[in-house]
Amino acid sequence: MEQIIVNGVVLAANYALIALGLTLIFGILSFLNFAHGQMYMLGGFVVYYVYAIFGMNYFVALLACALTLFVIGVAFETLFFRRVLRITTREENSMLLAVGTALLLENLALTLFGEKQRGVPPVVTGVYQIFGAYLPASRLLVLVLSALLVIGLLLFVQYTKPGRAMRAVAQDKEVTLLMGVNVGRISALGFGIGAALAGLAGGLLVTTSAINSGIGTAISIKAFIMIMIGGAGVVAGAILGGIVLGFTEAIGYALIPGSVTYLLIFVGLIIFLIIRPQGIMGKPWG
Amino acid sequence: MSATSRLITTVALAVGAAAIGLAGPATAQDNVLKVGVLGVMSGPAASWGLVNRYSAEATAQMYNEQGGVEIDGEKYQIEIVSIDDKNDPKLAVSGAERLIHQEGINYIIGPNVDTTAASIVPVVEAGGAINIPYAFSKQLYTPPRSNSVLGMIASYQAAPIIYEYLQEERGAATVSFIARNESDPLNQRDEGVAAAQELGLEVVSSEDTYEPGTTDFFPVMSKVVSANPDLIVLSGVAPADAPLLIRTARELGYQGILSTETAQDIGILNEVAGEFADGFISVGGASTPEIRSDYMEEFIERYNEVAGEWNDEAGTKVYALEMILMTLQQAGNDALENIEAYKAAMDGFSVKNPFLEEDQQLTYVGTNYFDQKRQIGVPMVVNEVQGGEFKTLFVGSVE
Amino acid sequence: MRQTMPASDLGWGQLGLTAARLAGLALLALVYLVALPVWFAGSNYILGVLTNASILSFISLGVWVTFAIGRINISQGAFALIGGYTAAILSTRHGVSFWLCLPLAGLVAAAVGTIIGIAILRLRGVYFAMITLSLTEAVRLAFLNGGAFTQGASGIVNIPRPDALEIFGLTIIPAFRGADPLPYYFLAATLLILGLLAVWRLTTSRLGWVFRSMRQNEELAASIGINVAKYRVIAYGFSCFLGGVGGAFFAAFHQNIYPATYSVTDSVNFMLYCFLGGLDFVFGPVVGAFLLVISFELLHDLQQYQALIYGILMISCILWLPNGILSLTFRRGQAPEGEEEAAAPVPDPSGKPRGSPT
Amino acid sequence: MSLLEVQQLTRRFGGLVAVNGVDFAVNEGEILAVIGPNGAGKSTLFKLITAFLRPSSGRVVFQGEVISALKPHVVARKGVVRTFQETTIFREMTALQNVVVAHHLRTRASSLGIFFNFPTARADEAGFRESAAEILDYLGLGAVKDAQARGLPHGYLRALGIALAMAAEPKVLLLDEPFSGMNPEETDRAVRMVQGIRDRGVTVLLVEHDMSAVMRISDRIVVLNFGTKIAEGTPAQIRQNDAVIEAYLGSEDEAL
Repeated sequence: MEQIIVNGVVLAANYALIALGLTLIFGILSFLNFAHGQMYMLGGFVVYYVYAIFGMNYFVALLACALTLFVIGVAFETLFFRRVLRITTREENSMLLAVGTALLLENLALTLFGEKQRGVPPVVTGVYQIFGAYLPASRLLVLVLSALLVIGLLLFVQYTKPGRAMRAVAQDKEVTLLMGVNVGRISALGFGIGAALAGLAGGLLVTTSAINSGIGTAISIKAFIMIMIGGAGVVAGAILGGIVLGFTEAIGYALIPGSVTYLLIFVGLIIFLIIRPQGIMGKPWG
Repeated sequence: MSATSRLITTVALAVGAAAIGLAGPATAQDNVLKVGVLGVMSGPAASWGLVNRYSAEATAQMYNEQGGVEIDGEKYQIEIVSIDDKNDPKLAVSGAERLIHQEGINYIIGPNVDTTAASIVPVVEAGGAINIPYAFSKQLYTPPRSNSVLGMIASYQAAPIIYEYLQEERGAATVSFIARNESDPLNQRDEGVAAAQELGLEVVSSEDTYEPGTTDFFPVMSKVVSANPDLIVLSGVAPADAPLLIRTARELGYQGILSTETAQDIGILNEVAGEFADGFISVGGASTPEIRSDYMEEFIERYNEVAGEWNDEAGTKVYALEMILMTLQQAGNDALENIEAYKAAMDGFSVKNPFLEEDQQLTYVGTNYFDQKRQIGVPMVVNEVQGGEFKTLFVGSVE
Repeated sequence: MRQTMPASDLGWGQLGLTAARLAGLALLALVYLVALPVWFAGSNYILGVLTNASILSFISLGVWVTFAIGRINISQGAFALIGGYTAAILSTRHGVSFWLCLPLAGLVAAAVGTIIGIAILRLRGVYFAMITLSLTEAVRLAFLNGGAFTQGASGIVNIPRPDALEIFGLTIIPAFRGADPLPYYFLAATLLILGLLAVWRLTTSRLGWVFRSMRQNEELAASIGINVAKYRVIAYGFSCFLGGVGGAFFAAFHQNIYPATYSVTDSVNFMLYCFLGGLDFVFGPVVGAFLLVISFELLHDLQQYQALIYGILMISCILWLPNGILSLTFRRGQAPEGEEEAAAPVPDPSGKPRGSPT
Repeated sequence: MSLLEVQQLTRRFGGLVAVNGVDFAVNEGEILAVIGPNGAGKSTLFKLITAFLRPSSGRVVFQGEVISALKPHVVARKGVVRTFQETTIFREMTALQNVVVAHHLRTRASSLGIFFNFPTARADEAGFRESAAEILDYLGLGAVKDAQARGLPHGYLRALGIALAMAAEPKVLLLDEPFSGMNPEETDRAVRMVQGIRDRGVTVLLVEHDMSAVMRISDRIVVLNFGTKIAEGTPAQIRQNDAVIEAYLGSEDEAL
């Protein structure tokens, strides 16, 4: 029982972190970033090379990973996303761009990094026991760092100028334009931060779960589930979604046959969305 | 010109042009022996197909530098044509047709999973080709099927032997199974469960599975470990997941034995699981240091040049091309075009295993399982990880 | 071409069958049904690829129809899987003829789709996309856990090839033998042409215009008395029917079906074909599917760079032609189905610059 | 006798009450205007009557039948048809196509009939095309019927919106702010248009901001403020009504 709770907490933190970047981008650009999982994967590889291969400090690696993905995100927004949105006749077409990018990044990674699974030596070692439940230091570290990131982002969007601008853009582009905010810059910034968060998720989880160039799609799907539960485009919703999925999985695996668990999760999700299309805290129709 | 007519011509031109472009190269010229590799070379399972390809390319290079493979006194340069099927039956079928009909290839290595392997059966039969799948489904190899040759030890062959060893040597009495929630691993789990019950092991749990792309195995492993069995079997585990499962189990305080019936990679095990991997039991090919021959050493070097880095999965996959070539040498050069000659040669085929130090015969096996010799007699090398290296526990074999 | 039509023409005839267009299509059909098979008669491979492309187009046509009502549909893989299993179970266990399985598979898929559709079609935009994506996963897992009925992980193998189609003792279609690809090619081609005609008719008839009106503004459509819910379900059910039939074809073509035969990736691909061809053109999914399938095959020679180049090609396609390859064939600023704005400048009643409220 | 009755209609959004126990009746063949300052609950009332919103309590009765629980398209079929504020039309169609699609309610052919283009379907289409052309001409859109709707100037779009509603053969036509954002000439044209529609035997219920226009065309006026009805009567009566004057002076814009 204790173990289930601990598992749930750790999982919830991981998942919230995975969903964060996706929901941020969706909130600001109402663009579903299919390449989210691939960005997660890239983040993992950056940490793998900087930390495991070049043997630098883990936190340096995390920083490098955040910066790399931030640049990728900004570049994507300015070079690809804007262009397509400008010349497209139907906004659905942005979905095509999303899928195309995911495919490109994945194949790029396969060519650059190869097909092998990659993991990094543990940053911290040892296993703690809390009320009879096992909690390895490595997972505790991930837990703490994700929690910090989540809080950090919440503070950022609440209290900083660009953060508030992002919230404004998410609420209503036109009005924000009138308010004289440079929506273009905010969008780019938002995309960059979203990508960086995806990368950081990968960079953190590579220490406990390793990565390979093909892991992206599976991650994206998980992230989609979570933002759908929590309500797309709402940062708090993503965290909530992560908590819900994390505990459902932890409890499900503990009580029912594994193969049925995810079937039930998906069926549950569908029914939930039918009843409440905007998720727990989302605004209708995104 | 009206919009629609323009549209129609565009479509027509596009299709026509592309289709003609497909016509591709002519069929095999003389003194070149083309061998196909068909498998998944992208996506999460990319390593399965890529290792097949790199192994084949490495072996081919080694032969070609000797002037090619000699069959009936004539030397043939070996050319490897590989195709990525993305584990998609549609692509596997067109891939097989391309290899057989465009490239004029009669010998194909792969594919990697039941879905694709089953889908190309009609194609290889109609096209008169032999293929060497790395999928375990028995239907592929039992009559009326006769064109597919299992390339490695199947889980249902390794399982009983490994379990029996653990039962007798390590006193394992209770066992739990955990599998990835996909066709091949689930089938292998079911076969493992059957084997365990056969041996009178108590199966504690077998219902636990995990999804592809799981980032945290704690929840599912917690359940498995909580029953504290003597042995936990990772059924059909991908090299990608094995180290994570091992590490998780140990971190949850599991003290018992962990084993699998599939080939693993020591590099990944060390990278991800570190010292936790110690005592992990898996099936290897010819790659474990203390049994490999100089020829195998040479192959490993070559493989590293081709692939950039060694992968122990190649330890079992090294056999496919070598086997094809050696069988062709015995069957004679009419087997190049006519696989019946090849099939005929399979029954009596026997040579010294070039990859092993000790003197051991390499033959086609599988009669006990498929009622015909439709499996490469890869020695079943059972390893245990010790201090970041595979140590051979024992070498078994399949009849 | 609109200029050549009487001013009162609705332009609904755009894809209707006028003589000139009929000729063009006949030519295309001729190339497709006669020239290609004759040209490549020797090559199982090319015929196989064309067969794949044809049925993939056929399945994607359904997705295209759901795009017509303004829904991004990522569930088509699920219905291909349902169709495939229907055919597999009927033929292997109850010895039902393939020629009966084919439509039945479509109907079962359509029935399931209709029931689910009633519930989920209220969702729009990304939310609908996501719920359909979840549906694909749910259906896959359901078949994986289906126990004896679906034979779970071991899938259903040795599905019989299409048998002879006989009516009153006389053989309409001989049984398919061996892996001879020609019969499959012709079956696929016929299906695609029928599918195209159906979708074509659907979109050019007033139903198509009802769909279009719903895509452009569901509230307005409801306000003029269109039963939006009903037509949404019709469109989705139709889409699922195509998916089911396609799945049944592949089941018989590959003679096996596994839960993994169609995954999210397939559902996404069906959607991609529509996008790449162009959402505004009935031919969109066909062009998209043929181009993607064939270009992937052509790139085999690039070996390890195949996947990469494939990705780069796709991205550049998206960047230069986000409205689909077929948008090339129409001038900029043209509306769906290639209608053109009236040549005559519009007199402004207030004599003031456009859209300047006082 | 009254064709449409609004009875004790109330709609709450969370805490605030947008429409509060509103009562009034629309008589056959009249032009009734509902006016009120911003946020008086006009649009909510409008949505409630056409069943685009469900009332929290109270009901809407049309020809002795409760319609507030039905689906919007059913209400339209019964003959209560609305237009939308501003320029809500099918942008990717020509004006003519817009109106022909709007004839949907008159369809006699079944979906299959339409699919296989049976004679009934062809007859429908021919008929729709004729009547659509007629409606467009009547509303002065004849010249632009083959133009893409999205390209039409503002004044025309409003008229096209009304044409769409007319195509549905309404018994009661609800116009949502038909005169907003129009200059005097445009307003004159619009006023004549609405009167013409009434003369064709269509009862008109309009929600409007622009007092001058309302005063000119309405037979009766209902005034809302903060969701409650504060006055009802002829334009003359309303002009004298203190509560109304109070409400409007209290609110910034409209002067009488």
